[in-house]
Amino acid sequence: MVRFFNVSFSYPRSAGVENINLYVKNGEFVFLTGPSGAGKSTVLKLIYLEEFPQRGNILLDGYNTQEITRKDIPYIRRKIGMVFQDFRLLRDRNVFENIAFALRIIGVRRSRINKRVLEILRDVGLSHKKLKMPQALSGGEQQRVAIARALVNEPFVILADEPTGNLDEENREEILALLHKINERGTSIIMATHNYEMAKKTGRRVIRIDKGKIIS
Amino acid sequence: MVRFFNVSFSYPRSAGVENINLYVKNGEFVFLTGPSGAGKSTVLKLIYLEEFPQRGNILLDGYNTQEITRKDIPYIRRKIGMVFQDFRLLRDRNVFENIAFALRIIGVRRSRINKRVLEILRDVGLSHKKLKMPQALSGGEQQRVAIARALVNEPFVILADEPTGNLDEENREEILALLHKINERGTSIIMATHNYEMAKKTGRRVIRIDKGKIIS
Amino acid sequence: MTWWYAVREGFANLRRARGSVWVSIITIALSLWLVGIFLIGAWNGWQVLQKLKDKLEMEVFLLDTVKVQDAYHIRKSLLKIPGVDSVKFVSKYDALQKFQKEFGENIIDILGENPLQSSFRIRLKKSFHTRVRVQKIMGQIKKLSGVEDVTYRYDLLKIIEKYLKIFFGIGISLGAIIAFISLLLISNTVRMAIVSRSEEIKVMRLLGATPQFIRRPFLVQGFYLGVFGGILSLFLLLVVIWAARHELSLQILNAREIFGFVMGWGIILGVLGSWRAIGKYLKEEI
Amino acid sequence: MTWWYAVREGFANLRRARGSVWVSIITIALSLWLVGIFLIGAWNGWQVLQKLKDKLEMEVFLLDTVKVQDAYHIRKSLLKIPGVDSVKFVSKYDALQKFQKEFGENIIDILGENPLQSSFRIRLKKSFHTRVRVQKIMGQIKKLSGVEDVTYRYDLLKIIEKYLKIFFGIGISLGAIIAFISLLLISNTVRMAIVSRSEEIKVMRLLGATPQFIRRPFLVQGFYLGVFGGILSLFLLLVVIWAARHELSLQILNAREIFGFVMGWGIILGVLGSWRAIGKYLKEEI
Ligand SMILES: Nc1ncnc2c1ncn2[C@@H]1O[C@H](COP(=O)(O)OP(=O)(O)OP(=O)(O)O)[C@@H](O)[C@H]1O
Ligand SMILES: Nc1ncnc2c1ncn2[C@@H]1O[C@H](COP(=O)(O)OP(=O)(O)OP(=O)(O)O)[C@@H](O)[C@H]1O
Ligand SMILES: [Mg+2]
Ligand SMILES: [Mg+2]
Repeated sequence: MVRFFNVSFSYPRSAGVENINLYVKNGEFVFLTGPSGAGKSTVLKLIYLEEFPQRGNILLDGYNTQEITRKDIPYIRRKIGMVFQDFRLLRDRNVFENIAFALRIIGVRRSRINKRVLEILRDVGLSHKKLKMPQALSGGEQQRVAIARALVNEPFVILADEPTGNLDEENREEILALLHKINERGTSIIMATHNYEMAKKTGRRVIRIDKGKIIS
Repeated sequence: MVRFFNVSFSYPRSAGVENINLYVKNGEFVFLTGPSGAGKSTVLKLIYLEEFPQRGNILLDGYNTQEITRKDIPYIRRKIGMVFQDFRLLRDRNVFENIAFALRIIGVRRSRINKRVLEILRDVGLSHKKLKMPQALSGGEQQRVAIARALVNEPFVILADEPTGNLDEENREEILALLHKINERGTSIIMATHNYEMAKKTGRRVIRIDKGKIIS
Repeated sequence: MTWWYAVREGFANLRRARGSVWVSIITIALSLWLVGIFLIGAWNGWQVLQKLKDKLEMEVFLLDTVKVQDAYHIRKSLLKIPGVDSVKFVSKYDALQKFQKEFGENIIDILGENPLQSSFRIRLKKSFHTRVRVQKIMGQIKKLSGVEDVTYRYDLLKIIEKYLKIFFGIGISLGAIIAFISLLLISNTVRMAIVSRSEEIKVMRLLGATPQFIRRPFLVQGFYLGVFGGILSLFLLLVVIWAARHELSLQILNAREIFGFVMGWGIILGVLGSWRAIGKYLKEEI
Repeated sequence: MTWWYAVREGFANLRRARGSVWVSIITIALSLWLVGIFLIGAWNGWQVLQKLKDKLEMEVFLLDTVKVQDAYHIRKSLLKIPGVDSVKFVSKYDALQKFQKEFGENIIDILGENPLQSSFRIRLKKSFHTRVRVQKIMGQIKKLSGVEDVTYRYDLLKIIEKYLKIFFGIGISLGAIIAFISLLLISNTVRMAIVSRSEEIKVMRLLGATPQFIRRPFLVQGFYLGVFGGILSLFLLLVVIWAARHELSLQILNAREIFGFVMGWGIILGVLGSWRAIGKYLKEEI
């Protein structure tokens, strides 16, 4: 469960978001749409604790941003899967290791890591690229690695920031299908996209944001 | 004018492109479409001399890849405007400086640089962000900076790799309009995109590529 | 289990950085080399000065009336005095021989008799070469019957003590400077190795890695850098020692302890440097 | 025009790197400091040994038959010999006084007469303290009438020459080592400062910047690092010199030339280090 209460946040000398109220129930799939610079990524950053609300507070699966200490942050993040808009893959290890890394940090056993990573690589259609370095992948392939990394440790919510921006029709449908499948297993999904049409078509809840405010 | 003669190129232990024949006349606007990993970026890299053909050769506005020496490369690149799929902005200088940089390296006078950069920033709608660092921009804003940098020194051809992937409908239309405007002034444009529909709609020539081969 | 991960990962870090790892190891090795050269130099200088001190003898001149029998007793008494290490008898005749050899003149020809006295030459134990202790021993000796006079080359002791003081002063200052230089160089090197990975550290934190988890591989990496830098510096030190012995024909002594110390210093600085460097990134907001 | 751009850009690079610039400057300063300490130490040691040499005197003993008048002539002849710097007359009587002061015995009481001779003490010019030249001068002096004997403390000269040789050997080796260390440290530091910008260099090349254009700001940056590191090291050197004078009360001489050399070395290494480091990225494919 993710819940925003009157949350405001602004970057130093720059826009941000204002007075956001939002409630995403467990198991829900919502889209966050809006034009470039609207504040979609900022909302996701707030959930991901990359930034903290300057006013208001956020409830995250039992945690409240006003009570969270620095020590809690890693543990909360592990329960959230994030697909970054700029991917943020580690440039110095291959695709397999990039995905495995999300499991290593939470202390999963080696044999289990192997099995799980190969599984997820198959799901995003990149089994044949598992030993490549991220720089040796096309833009769309990198995006799929980023998605795989977010999915791999079965978080309670997945935040996806423009996860299909670099993907062709076919791949986009596949990724969306994968997200739907994961959602059906009970994981909430919050997906930021500038593509209102696509979001609308799925029939899920669509939250529209513009200039840092929720408009519908 | 950009012309490919039976060009083949493959990455070490990885796909690439095979037997590409392509002719983009001066002043033409063509789309390069195809699924993720098809080889769109690779074709652009070959034009941009980031990679060299292993077989065949490429003609670039009078230069032939078989005769180009290391020394020529910078001068050829200056005549080509490239919008990279991953933007490649310099993280340690602000938006204005990032764009101005493309002019500084070719020795444009300071007063002229100022005027030109402000002009182009207005064109892409980022005048108010000129003093921000790239990291402080939203994904779509970064993309527009990358486009501005490619346009700023009026190249004879612009290569745009997925330049609207992170942009909302409205911004996308604006950028496309800008590219059309530039094209009308005589600059060729080669734009890689996974969005076949969008390309088709414009009525321009669309080249489809899949698994490293041109299929139509 | 998690430490095992850190050990593998620390090593992988080295492989990933490649070129710059060599730069780091060489920098560390050179810093440690400097420390080592200093230590060996200081230690050898110290030994030389100590040896000079040991050579200072106390001379006990006997009355002409003392018989060989008495001399034997005096010798026994001398050996009982605390601080006396060895006692050597030099007879009137020995003294004359020595004099003639040194000055080339026959005093008996001039004076008609041997004006020199029999004496004991006393070597003191190492720690007794200080003015106070020497004074005390001389007092005790003077009280013995049959002893006419006791001499000790105070002037030389003073000179040696002065040099020891200067040596100590220079040694400690230079040592502090070199330790400081090596400290800064090594921790800076490790820091630079980490600066280039700040992007990665940020990603790790975003993925929910705990600070300890992020830190550990870097500590291990610092440890490796210290070890490899240390080993390389030992090599370089051996080369220097060899050259000093063969090219300058100096009698250089090398001590295992110095080697151990150099290695230890490298490892400590490598690990602490990593700790300090990584701390900066872990404290940042996010 | 384009150089002006490089100068501004080189400075901007420093501002952009912030933290790591301090690390670089400090590393460079410490390396140069080491070079400076060595040079000052070596120079002072050299001076001390030279001064010792200058103090070695040649003694010319005169026959008892020589009158004051003749001594005056001998003095004049001595001064004409090449290599002789100054000549001082020590009469029979002076010599006796000195002897008594030194040995505390009155020889006249013993011998009934003054057995000592009048002499000249000769100081040689700096460059004449070598065995061959001393020998030659002695030969010339011996030929003068009225001269009974000429002595010179060969043994001391030998010792000093031995020490000079050792000093030279150690000095040159240590100097080479330190120069080498500073070379590696400084060029490594500059290299690390550039490694962290490899991404940026790649982007510049992709935008069509020529190698020279990319290189220049880095050369300027290396120059700045050398200058700032050099200035800081001069400060540190002044501190060391001050401390040596006041704390150890050593008579340390400092030479402007050494300061100039240290600065120059820093700047050269900074610029060359940049050149070398940047070259690697410019040669890469793309
Ligand atoms: N780190 C930052 N520092 C300062 N300003 C920032 C920072 N990140 C974003 N901004 C600004 O905040 C506003 C909202 O940014 P955000 O990234 O949330 O937009 P977005 O909706 O994700 O847009 P896009 O679709 O282009 O990614 C933008 O105007 C942006 O310039
Ligand atoms: N530097 C590289 N080294 C090795 N393989 C590479 C490299 N760059 C791309 N590839 C591989 O070459 C193929 C074509 O890549 P390319 O980037 O041209 O695809 P693309 O059509 O641009 O795809 P996308 O729409 O996802 O960006 C892909 O399979 C990719 O993994
Ligand atoms: Mg965004
Ligand atoms: Mg691509």
